[in-house]
Amino acid sequence: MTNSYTPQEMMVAVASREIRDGDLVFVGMRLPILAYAVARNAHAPTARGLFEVGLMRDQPAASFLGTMGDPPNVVEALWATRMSNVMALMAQGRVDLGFIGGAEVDRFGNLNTSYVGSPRRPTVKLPGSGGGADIAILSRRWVTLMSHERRRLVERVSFVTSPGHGDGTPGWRKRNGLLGGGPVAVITTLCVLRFPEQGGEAILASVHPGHSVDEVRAETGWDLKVADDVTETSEPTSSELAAIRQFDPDGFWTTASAVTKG
Amino acid sequence: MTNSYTPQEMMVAVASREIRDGDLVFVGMRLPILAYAVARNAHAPTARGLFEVGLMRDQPAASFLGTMGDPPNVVEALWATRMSNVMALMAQGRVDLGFIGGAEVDRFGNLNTSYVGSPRRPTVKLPGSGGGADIAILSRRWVTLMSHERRRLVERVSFVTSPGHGDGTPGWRKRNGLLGGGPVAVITTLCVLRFPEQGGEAILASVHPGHSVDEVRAETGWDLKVADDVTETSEPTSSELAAIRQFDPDGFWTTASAVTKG
Amino acid sequence: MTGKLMTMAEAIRQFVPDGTTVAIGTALEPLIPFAAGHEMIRQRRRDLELVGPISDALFDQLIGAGCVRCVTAAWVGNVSEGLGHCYRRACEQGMPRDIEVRDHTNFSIALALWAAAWKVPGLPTRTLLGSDILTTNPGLRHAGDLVEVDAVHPDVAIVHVQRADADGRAHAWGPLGITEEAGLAADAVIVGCEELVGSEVTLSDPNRILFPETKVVAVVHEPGGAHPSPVQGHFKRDHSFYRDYAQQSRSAAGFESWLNTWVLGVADRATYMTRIDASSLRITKHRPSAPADYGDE
Amino acid sequence: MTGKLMTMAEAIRQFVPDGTTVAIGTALEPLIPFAAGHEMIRQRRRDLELVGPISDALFDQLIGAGCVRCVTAAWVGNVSEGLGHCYRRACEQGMPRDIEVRDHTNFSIALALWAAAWKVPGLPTRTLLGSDILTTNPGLRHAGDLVEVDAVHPDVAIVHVQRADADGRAHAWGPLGITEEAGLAADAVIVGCEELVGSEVTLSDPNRILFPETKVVAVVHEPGGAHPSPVQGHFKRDHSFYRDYAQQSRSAAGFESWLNTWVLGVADRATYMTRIDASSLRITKHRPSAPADYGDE
Repeated sequence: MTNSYTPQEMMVAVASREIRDGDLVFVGMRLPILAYAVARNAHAPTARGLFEVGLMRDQPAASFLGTMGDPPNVVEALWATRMSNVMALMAQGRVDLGFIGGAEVDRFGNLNTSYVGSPRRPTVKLPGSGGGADIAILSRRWVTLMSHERRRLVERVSFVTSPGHGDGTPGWRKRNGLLGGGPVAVITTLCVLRFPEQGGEAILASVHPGHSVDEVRAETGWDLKVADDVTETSEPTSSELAAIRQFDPDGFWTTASAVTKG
Repeated sequence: MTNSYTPQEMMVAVASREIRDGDLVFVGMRLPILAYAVARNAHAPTARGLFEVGLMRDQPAASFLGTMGDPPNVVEALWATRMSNVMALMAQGRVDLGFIGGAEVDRFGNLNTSYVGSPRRPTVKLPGSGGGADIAILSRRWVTLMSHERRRLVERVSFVTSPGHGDGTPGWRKRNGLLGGGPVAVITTLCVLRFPEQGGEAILASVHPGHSVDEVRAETGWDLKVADDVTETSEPTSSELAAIRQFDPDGFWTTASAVTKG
Repeated sequence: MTGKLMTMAEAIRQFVPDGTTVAIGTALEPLIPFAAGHEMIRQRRRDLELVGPISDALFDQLIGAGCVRCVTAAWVGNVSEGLGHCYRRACEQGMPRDIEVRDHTNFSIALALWAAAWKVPGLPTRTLLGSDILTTNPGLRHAGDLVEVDAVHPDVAIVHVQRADADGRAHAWGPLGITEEAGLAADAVIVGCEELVGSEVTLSDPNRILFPETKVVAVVHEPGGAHPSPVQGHFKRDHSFYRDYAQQSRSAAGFESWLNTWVLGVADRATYMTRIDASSLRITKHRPSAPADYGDE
Repeated sequence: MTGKLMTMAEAIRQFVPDGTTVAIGTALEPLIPFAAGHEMIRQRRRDLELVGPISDALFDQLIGAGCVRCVTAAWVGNVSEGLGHCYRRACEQGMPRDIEVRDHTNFSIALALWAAAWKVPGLPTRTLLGSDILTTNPGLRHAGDLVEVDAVHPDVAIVHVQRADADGRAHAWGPLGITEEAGLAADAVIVGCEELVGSEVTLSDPNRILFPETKVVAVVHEPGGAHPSPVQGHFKRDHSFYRDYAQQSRSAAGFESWLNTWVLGVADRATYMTRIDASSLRITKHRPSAPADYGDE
């Protein structure tokens, strides 16, 4: 067991554990591509990956992917098709788990990837939804990954690109007609937050080794609830790390320099 | 010039003349397949055929077709696709001419291919619309072909499967939101009926050689208007007949026995 | 995933119980899964709802055999011969039973399946305006200047394709009609194939795979399973078989006789194939497509 | 039909005037028609409305060059690097000009194009419920329990494909995103291709033809026209080119410099290709698809 790993490797390892064997996983851009690869080659050998570009796979690509549309992701694909067909499967409730990257997340798991500040003249124009809102609304459950910074974990996002548990009242999603179950976890560079099954607010479930509950609370923009049974997040195992490094041999996604992307 | 031809050969020849060079033709089942072949190899060399099964062609199939989905119709096709894509082109107004077979037609060009008698307990259950109603509503102009019998050419059809000019009042189609222009001609075993450009009722435009205006009127279920300049339909030319016989070498569609089909 | 490979009898037994809504014959004239239909008849399936665009004789046979409660389709007959005589007897005389008919157009049945695939109650269209079909099918309604087409959601879609692997990755070519939308709309797909191939064939061309394999519940290696309909690269259409069916099915007694000869008195499709002149229908001149290069490095 | 074959400069001049609504980059990360985009920049096209799903750097470049009035898309940035810096400057500072943003999701932009393809005002969906995107794009509206997505109708769709013939029959493979619906929804299609082939290649596989040739107005033989995006069977993605673009475009001055080097100071794509290390990106290991047999007799 190695003790040396990057925060991104930690996030990928934790994300991979969210994938259950047999899941159909809607794999988003960047780190989730690695998380699918790690899970598929470990505890979830029959998990399939669905990519909005228009692909389904039952195994990771053989070489490094900069994007889900890179040529290695097409080789041995089970289906190369239109994006709307992939979305159809998700609308039908056939996607067990989705991943969404977020720029800002709030207490109730809502994501903002559109506008910081006013949409008419934003302070920061973020890239937008992509398939994020589709995943947030239609997948059975989803997870978001982000860098843990106080400016990113906010009380309420000013713009809801991808709805989580809305205003946090129980049953908000069902009342508003959202088909999927919503976010189950936020995986950050410091910790894992989880949501109650019926929705509501994020609760600190585990803190990554080397970090503390106090540090996490200080870096969180609301008064973060802490689970009674809060634990330390399990470190990436050596086999998890080996898999991550196999699929990201140059640390494109999982080294310190990756943090500066965006 | 040969003087010997069947009523079906006459209909095909007349139908082929409705195809203009450059037209995108929505080719229906049976005789229209021959009409497209004849026109394409004569006066309409750049006419394209669109087939609801999901094909586009710029030349007739090299061998006999029992249906538009027969293998020879796929060889050298310009596009093999879904039916809904073919329908999309028609909805966009890109189909210049459609052909529809009819069991019953009325004074205003409405077709019934669904029910003779009550839909709940019909005297005759006909096969239904197929793509007929789609063509009738969405193609820019269309033509129907049928055997001229008093029971088939009726004052008003009891069931409008494929709308023509509706109740015959000017602008009926536009008022009811129908995108295409409607029927321009009914080609029968005895004659050609045409419709005024703005809709309305069928007018006898030409009578096939060997038949008379009186005979046509007697075989028509309403008081048929006759054009001032009613003429004799031009006989199939020898090259038209040669083309018909090339594509229907055994007279599957164009001999007397074909009349009994159905 | 394993265990999808089975006989047609097993597939129909497992996945097409009485009362199932079945999309079949979705490529219009080609690739009609007659072998699957005949197996439903042999297993005396009842109260099926059939979904399709035009049906070239297969729906007529299932109706005549008493398997059908409801038909949701644009056209039911015999494309090269005309009317469907069993369909007529059922609608006109309730023989062998009354059936419900939900008329569509070709376009509207495609949209009804896309609605189900995208999980919405219905889709709007500009076809059907001015047609009396709106008066007989409650699933089609005027809505302002448009028509609303209600979703049609098959329990199972049954397709016949040129080749598939044991995991259900199916390759079909030629015109596809409403095959793709039927597979996406259905809860489950049964694939019959001319050739059972290894995944090195199917995965060599993922763009030609019709459906996500996760929808496919059964793969049946059933050569000739579409006869008398054509299969590009394999079989020409057997026009005279359609003509003979049309002639014999004009009377109920004639249909019963036809059914005994070609369905009830036949154990399975392999036996059936020994009774037709397959060699005269078989396509022997090959026209291979130019390969697409899926190279990645 | 003849006369479709032309240079990219001619195609853009003829079919992409100022103010055109252009669907481009429809396959998401692969097959992005950068060569076409760069030609629009060289021709100083103005007031374009860009339509796409996610745009990997190309929209950012067109926006930075001042060609764009409106963006109708789900995501605009740099997939492997993050934010689009020109997009940010335009939205945050109106630099070089203000642009209108019509936010979509990937699913909703696909539906908006299907609506246009099927000539209906819009299509319903269950996505977008609960998203504030509904508050900023007037073309997306709550309608009961659903969201109504208004049709988006491009004047022209520009695609890059692996091969096409001179009449515009285009073969593409790999994931296709919203390419098919964009071509059907657009009034006209411009096809750039890696290989210009004879019709014996394209017509050998009509199922792989993307669009009806009647939509295609221009065919441009433009090898490498998608660089730095990947082209299955031809080119790997040039990740470092995207990284360099992200770094240089962080400042307006850096972007101007990048633009001069890679667009304005380059005559055409053939010249551009001499300035990149194409050989390190070229895919050399072939993976041909298994042929489909289109035999008919």
